Amino acid sequence: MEEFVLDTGNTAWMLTASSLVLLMTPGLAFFYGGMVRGKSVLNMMMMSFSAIGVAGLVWAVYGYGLAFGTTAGGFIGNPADALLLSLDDAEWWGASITGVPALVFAGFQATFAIITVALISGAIADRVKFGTWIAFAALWVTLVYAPIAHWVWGGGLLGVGPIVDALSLPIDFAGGTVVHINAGAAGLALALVIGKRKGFGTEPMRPHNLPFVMLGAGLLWFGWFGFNAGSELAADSTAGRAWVNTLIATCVAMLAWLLTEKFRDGHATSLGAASGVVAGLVAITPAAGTVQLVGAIVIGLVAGVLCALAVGLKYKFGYDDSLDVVGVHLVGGLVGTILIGFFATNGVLGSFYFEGSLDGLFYGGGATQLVTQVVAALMSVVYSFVVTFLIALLLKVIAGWRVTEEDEVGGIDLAVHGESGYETITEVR
Amino acid sequence: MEEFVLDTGNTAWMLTASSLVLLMTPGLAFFYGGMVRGKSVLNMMMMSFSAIGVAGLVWAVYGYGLAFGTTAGGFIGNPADALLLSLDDAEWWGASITGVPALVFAGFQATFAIITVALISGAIADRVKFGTWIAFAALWVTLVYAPIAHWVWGGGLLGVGPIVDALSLPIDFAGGTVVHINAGAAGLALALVIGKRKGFGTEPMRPHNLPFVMLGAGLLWFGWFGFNAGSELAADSTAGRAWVNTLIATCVAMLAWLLTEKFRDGHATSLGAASGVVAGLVAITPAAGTVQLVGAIVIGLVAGVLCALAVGLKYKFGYDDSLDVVGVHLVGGLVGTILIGFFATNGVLGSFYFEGSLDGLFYGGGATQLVTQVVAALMSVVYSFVVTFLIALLLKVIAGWRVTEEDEVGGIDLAVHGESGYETITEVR
Amino acid sequence: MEEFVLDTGNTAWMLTASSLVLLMTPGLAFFYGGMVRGKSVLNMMMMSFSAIGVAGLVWAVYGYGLAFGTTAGGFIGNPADALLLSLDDAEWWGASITGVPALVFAGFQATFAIITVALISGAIADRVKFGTWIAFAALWVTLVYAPIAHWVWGGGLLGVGPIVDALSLPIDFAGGTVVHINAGAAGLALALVIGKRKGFGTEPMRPHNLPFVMLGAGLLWFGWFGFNAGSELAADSTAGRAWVNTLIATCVAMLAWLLTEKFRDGHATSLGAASGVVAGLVAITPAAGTVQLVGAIVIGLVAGVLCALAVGLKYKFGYDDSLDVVGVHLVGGLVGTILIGFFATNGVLGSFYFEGSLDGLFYGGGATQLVTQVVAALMSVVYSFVVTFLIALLLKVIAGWRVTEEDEVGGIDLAVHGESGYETITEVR
Amino acid sequence: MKLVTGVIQPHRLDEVKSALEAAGVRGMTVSEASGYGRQKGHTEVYRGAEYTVDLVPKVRVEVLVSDEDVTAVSDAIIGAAQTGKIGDGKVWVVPVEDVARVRTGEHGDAAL
Amino acid sequence: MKLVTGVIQPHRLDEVKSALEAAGVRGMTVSEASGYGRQKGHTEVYRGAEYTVDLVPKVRVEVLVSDEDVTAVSDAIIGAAQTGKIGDGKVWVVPVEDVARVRTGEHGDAAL
Amino acid sequence: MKLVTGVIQPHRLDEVKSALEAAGVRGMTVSEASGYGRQKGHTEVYRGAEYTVDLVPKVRVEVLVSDEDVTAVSDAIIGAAQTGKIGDGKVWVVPVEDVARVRTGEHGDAAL
Ligand SMILES: Nc1ncnc2c1ncn2[C@@H]1O[C@H](COP(=O)(O)OP(=O)(O)O)[C@@H](O)[C@H]1O
Ligand SMILES: Nc1ncnc2c1ncn2[C@@H]1O[C@H](COP(=O)(O)OP(=O)(O)O)[C@@H](O)[C@H]1O
Ligand SMILES: Nc1ncnc2c1ncn2[C@@H]1O[C@H](COP(=O)(O)OP(=O)(O)O)[C@@H](O)[C@H]1O
Repeated sequence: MEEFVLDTGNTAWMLTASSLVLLMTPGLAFFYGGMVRGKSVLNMMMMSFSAIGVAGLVWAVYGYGLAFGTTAGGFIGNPADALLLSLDDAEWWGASITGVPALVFAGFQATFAIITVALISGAIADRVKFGTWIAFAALWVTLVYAPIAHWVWGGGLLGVGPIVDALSLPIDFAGGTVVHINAGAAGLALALVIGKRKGFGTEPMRPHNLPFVMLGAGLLWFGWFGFNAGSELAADSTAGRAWVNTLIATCVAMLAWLLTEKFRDGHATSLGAASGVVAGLVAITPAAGTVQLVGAIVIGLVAGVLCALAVGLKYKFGYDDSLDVVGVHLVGGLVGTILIGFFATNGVLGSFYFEGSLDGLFYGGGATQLVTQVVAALMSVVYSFVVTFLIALLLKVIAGWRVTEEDEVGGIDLAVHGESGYETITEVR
Repeated sequence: MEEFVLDTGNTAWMLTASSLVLLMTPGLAFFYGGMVRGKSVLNMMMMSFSAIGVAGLVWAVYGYGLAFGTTAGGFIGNPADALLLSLDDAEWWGASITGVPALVFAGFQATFAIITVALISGAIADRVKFGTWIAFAALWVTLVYAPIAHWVWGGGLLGVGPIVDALSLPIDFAGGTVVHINAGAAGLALALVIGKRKGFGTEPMRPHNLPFVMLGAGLLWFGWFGFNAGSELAADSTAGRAWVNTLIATCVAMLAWLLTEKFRDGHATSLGAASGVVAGLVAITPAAGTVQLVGAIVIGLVAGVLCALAVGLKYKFGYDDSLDVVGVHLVGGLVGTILIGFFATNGVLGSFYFEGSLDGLFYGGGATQLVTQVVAALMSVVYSFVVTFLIALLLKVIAGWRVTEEDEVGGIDLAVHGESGYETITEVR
Repeated sequence: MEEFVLDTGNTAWMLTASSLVLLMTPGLAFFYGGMVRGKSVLNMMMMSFSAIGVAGLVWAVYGYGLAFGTTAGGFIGNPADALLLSLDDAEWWGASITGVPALVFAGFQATFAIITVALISGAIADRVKFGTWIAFAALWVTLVYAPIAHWVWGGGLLGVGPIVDALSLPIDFAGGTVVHINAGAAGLALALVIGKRKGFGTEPMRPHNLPFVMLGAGLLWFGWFGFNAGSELAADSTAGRAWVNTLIATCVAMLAWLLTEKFRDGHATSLGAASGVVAGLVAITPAAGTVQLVGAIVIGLVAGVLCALAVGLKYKFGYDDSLDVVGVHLVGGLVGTILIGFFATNGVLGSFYFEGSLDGLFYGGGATQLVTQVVAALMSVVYSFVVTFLIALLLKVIAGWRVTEEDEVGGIDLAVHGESGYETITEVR
Repeated sequence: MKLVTGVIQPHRLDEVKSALEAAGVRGMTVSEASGYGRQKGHTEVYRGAEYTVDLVPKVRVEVLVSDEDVTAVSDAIIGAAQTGKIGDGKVWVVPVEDVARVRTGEHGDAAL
Repeated sequence: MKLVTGVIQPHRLDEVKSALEAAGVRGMTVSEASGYGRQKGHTEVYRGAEYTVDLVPKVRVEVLVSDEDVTAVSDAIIGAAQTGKIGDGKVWVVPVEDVARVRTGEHGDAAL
Repeated sequence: MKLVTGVIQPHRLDEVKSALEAAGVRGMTVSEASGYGRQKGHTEVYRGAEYTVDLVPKVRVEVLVSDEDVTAVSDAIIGAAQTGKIGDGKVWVVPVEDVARVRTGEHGDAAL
């Protein structure tokens, strides 16, 4: 263990980045909240806000240890070992490299756990009991998020050991496998267990407030600079690369989604622009610091088109992933994670992050990194889907997931929260 | 006076933190604006925006000097001495410690004066003349905010001298006494002088736009990281501690408010979540850099429960503190300020801030710090309440506070600002 | 070329500042979107969001080179020379001075190109084909923005060469000529070519959602700290000065606009406050790091009053600059750019920026800097107006600008985007 | 049967509801409206441009009553809605040929 | 001619529209309303203060019909809107002396 | 007395108001409505899913008139609202048995 030497610049950036990522969850509350019907806007937002409360508390008490504590066979960290309550700057691995205090790193990571939980809520809009959601959030951070974060970022089995030795070090710069593929697979599992909204596929369920969706997209984009460029844990050239890639891939994905819509439906919509933004952000996340600009452009393009097409799948297959967590986060996360196998240029770029990973297929590194990426993605998909499915079943039996059909039709805001989002005639006197 | 050596990292963080705190006031405009009826949303927002204009200008011209200039007997600073217009980096006390330019510190402090004024407006929603409010804002920053800021942070009587010698150095890391207790006591005084809204207690006055309240809460939380972690004036471990405490105490307070509501009213509401967020942020403010995580959790818990109960007091006692400045800021500020007496752990933490203050009761420091905290809190309550009351009476005589009852019922937006917040049928053609 | 030595503090600030400036464009979407009628809110927002997409992509592929590449006779940079795709930290001029990686600078500059395009859209609200707008955005960044940015900031003819030798170095700290005068002149040209909205001057066209306008103003102000204080490219005293000036000039401009309104119309409006904020921000932009606080106060005062008066001109002259791009950005930009000639105090302040420029008339520098400022402003006005006019005419011939009158009356959101902003009775069942 | 319709000031709705309850009315239908009449609207100013809004907010109350209750019900509305200021509104009565309760399909006075 | 007005539960609107189409109705006018009656409203709680909202959302459907279609049309509305729960609403019929189609100026049954 | 109701295109409201003023009408009540008829609605697309909105926005104008003014008033509305395009709306007349001015309690034609 080396002595801790503070780098105020890196610390300034990480304090900022952490704040930016925390803002993403209220941003998501608007992105999601604007997309549902007016009678359930509050419930949608409450799922995000409560995710902050629950995941934040879990993280503080034992979640950080599970993810970043001493590993138990590569699978999970020791919840007591690295208890957030007694973090010592000199004790965590990144301190000597980045000069950032341990608590700042722990806080930054907390915001990731928070938003990942909140992302899932889009799959089950308008219909679930608030108490069950709270319980789910606590269980899911513990049993799904923390392990996968440990595997990938916490010195677990996707960071060192046989898989890495046999293949290569999987690259997940800012959370393609840990956050987006994970949330997408979990969303699918939940949507399957919980079932469709009454009227899904037959009644119109259009966004009640598209400006809110745009607001959410804007805040998400803003916060995502902290998410991606912050994941370098330093204010350096790689952070700059991640920043620029986060801008440009997202520009391209937005335009790509709009073009796809224009061809298919005849209109380039604002919901499409907002969705394209998020799709691009999702896809560039794992790759942000590891690809050159051309890679970012291709990733944005592929994500914009594929996600725009993927959001229709739920009607085909008949699952009600209400706000397209699968179509955007699972698909976008896969796009980014896998395209890294083609576009990674770590050799050139150089960052302590990439020691052990290889260049991509298009940069002379052969197919090994591509295979590694696919393996990491699959592990995340399978683990997340299976464990989430089991948690969801358990909660279904114990507590039940659905509000009554009457409450769903009358509006979950009134039924569950005893409130309605907006003043109406009945209040205006 | 030592030579000024710039620390770009600390300066980067303080530029960011200042921007974050400035954003809090527009955030507050939404937190408050969403809570009033639709016919007065603009007036509510204008009270916040005009607070930026007035308090900012006052601060620039002489307010900074009053608070941070050479002290006159510990009570007030010299307005001319440290005039913002001629600030020299080497001249302010913090420069040699933090390497942050004087102007950056002055700007950071300006944002504190601004939001404190804006906070008060919640107590007097929907009913006051705009011109009187503007005059009040200027007088109040001068006569109430600047002195208390001087006492606590500007080298005044709560920073050095007999009180500190007899007891200990009061701890107010980011503004429990200066900002929240102060604003809460002032809000109470104003509400008493100005009187109730027509229909208070008999007519429903429900929030017209709860998503706006959530937006406000989200922006406030985001900005509050600058408020609390910025108050360290450096990007270091203590800032990191303040950041994490600001996250976790707030998570806990949100959950605590929701639980309190659920037990009492049967519903966990979104207004409750947003209010719990603010209560937690208020309470952790004075303690952010001075308590360990367990202290933050307890502070959040106590603040969440007590504030949720305290917001009902106004109906009991019959004063119309319309948006609960007392229930949230006075009560929350007291919770944080007093619990420091139990949970302060300065000995361990170490920051130039805490030289002269003691550990709390639970950390072996005895009761002295607790007594000191109570004394500081009381001084803030009494001074703020009394002087605000006098200013309010003066303005009542000179200018009058209330718009006509007809304008209040018809909507203050139309009457005072000649506008209405939203397009309605009469405009849609 | 010197070796690149990273300054993490400056880099942290520039990463933050870039994120802040990017947020301004979604902020603008709300500032503008709230001001139009409810039936065209989405189109208004889409003009801003698409500007991010198009200008961002153009910037990445060749725009940065046009603006900052090796100069061709002072007029334009080499698009291939400094291709963003292969930026080398040691290669750009600022690296050795600031220690900020080249990509971070390139990203920061991208956000300026983006918002400048978006600003223009306010002049042509509610009536233009989306495809034509997209084409315009791409052409305009290439043919108007990039050249002017090159002249002023990219080593072009307003940075070195005969004009500078004959007069002095024009001062444009953060974009008075490059961004605001430029956007204002372009907006005027577009409004003239495209013509008025049906009903302009006869039918009421009031803002459909003033809280959104306030939200936009708040986000713009917040982001503008990155815009202005970030333009120092470092976290130092000059950045601090720019930050404080950005706060105080804006406070004064807001109050000045409100007073002007109160005298003229009898009401101080929230739209006036929001507009005053933007007018102040615009005017202080070129001067932020180069004037003392008293200069900032005067600039804010003049901008607040003049812009409040200027927004009425369109009714006099009969052009439909729908959201007052001319009245706010052209007029405000001119105010700031020209008042620098009186208030510049570079001698005292010292920043690598100002080598070659003189103090203003009031600070003993004579009239030379004033003349220089006027010349730079005029060059920007004339070039921008003429070239934009030609681009607009070209697009009129090739693609057409206007949607059908029926679509305009029925609402451009439905016609062009196939969406409506808010849930209405027809959807609530 | 008759339909009594009142167009009233929005802030009198609570009083009207109470008065109708007191008069034995067990149901009514309420909706938003805007009125145009002697009561002046107002002027709004946006960036110096004036907009005259000559429609003022009103609330419409509709009550189906049996023939014998018409006077009592209209008087209840008039009494409760009256402030004596211009803009208090109108009450009018229209003949109704049939009323049915959707839930049961009952017709006539039984459906009220 | 008659005007058939139905005040119904909002979520039955689609069914009512279909039933009216099936009954040969080619036009109708729909608007928002709030009902007060046997159906209870609800209570909202904001920071511990309770607000009783006793008006419940309804939709008003108005159909102009020729005299011979009155029963068919009211029955169609009643049939489609009926859920059997309290609050299903009312349907009533008012005599109409004249109807005109604005577009053509036609009067009477031809204007329907 | 009669109640003349017009359901018209929203963008014709100003013209209708002027025409009614010209016809000597001193008061009216306006409200929002949605129409269903020959005029087609529109289709919206959200993430590829199509929503058909078959209700189109309308404005309802109601004018209480004395018996002798009925034709003048309906003609004024029809004339001012007419654009000749499908969807221009309807105007109908219903008999009114009594009108009262709330402010004064006056009844009959004096209340108009
Ligand atoms: N002829 C009319 N037809 C329908 N509604 C009317 C008529 N005259 C007035 N009203 C309604 O009554 C309201 C009050 O009328 P107004 O002339 O302002 O005051 P008052 O009835 O007290 O003289 C108007 O806002 C309008 O809604
Ligand atoms: N006397 C009435 N006049 C006008 N509308 C009525 C009347 N009674 C009921 N309504 C309308 O019918 C709706 C349903 O009435 P309610 O008494 O709740 O149930 P139900 O008709 O099933 O017994 C009410 O919400 C209201 O809109
Ligand atoms: N039978 C009807 N009863 C009530 N309102 C009707 C009826 N038919 C049409 N309307 C109203 O008139 C409007 C215009 O009717 P529509 O059939 O679209 O065009 P037009 O009257 O020009 O032929 C409709 O939107 C609806 O509001």
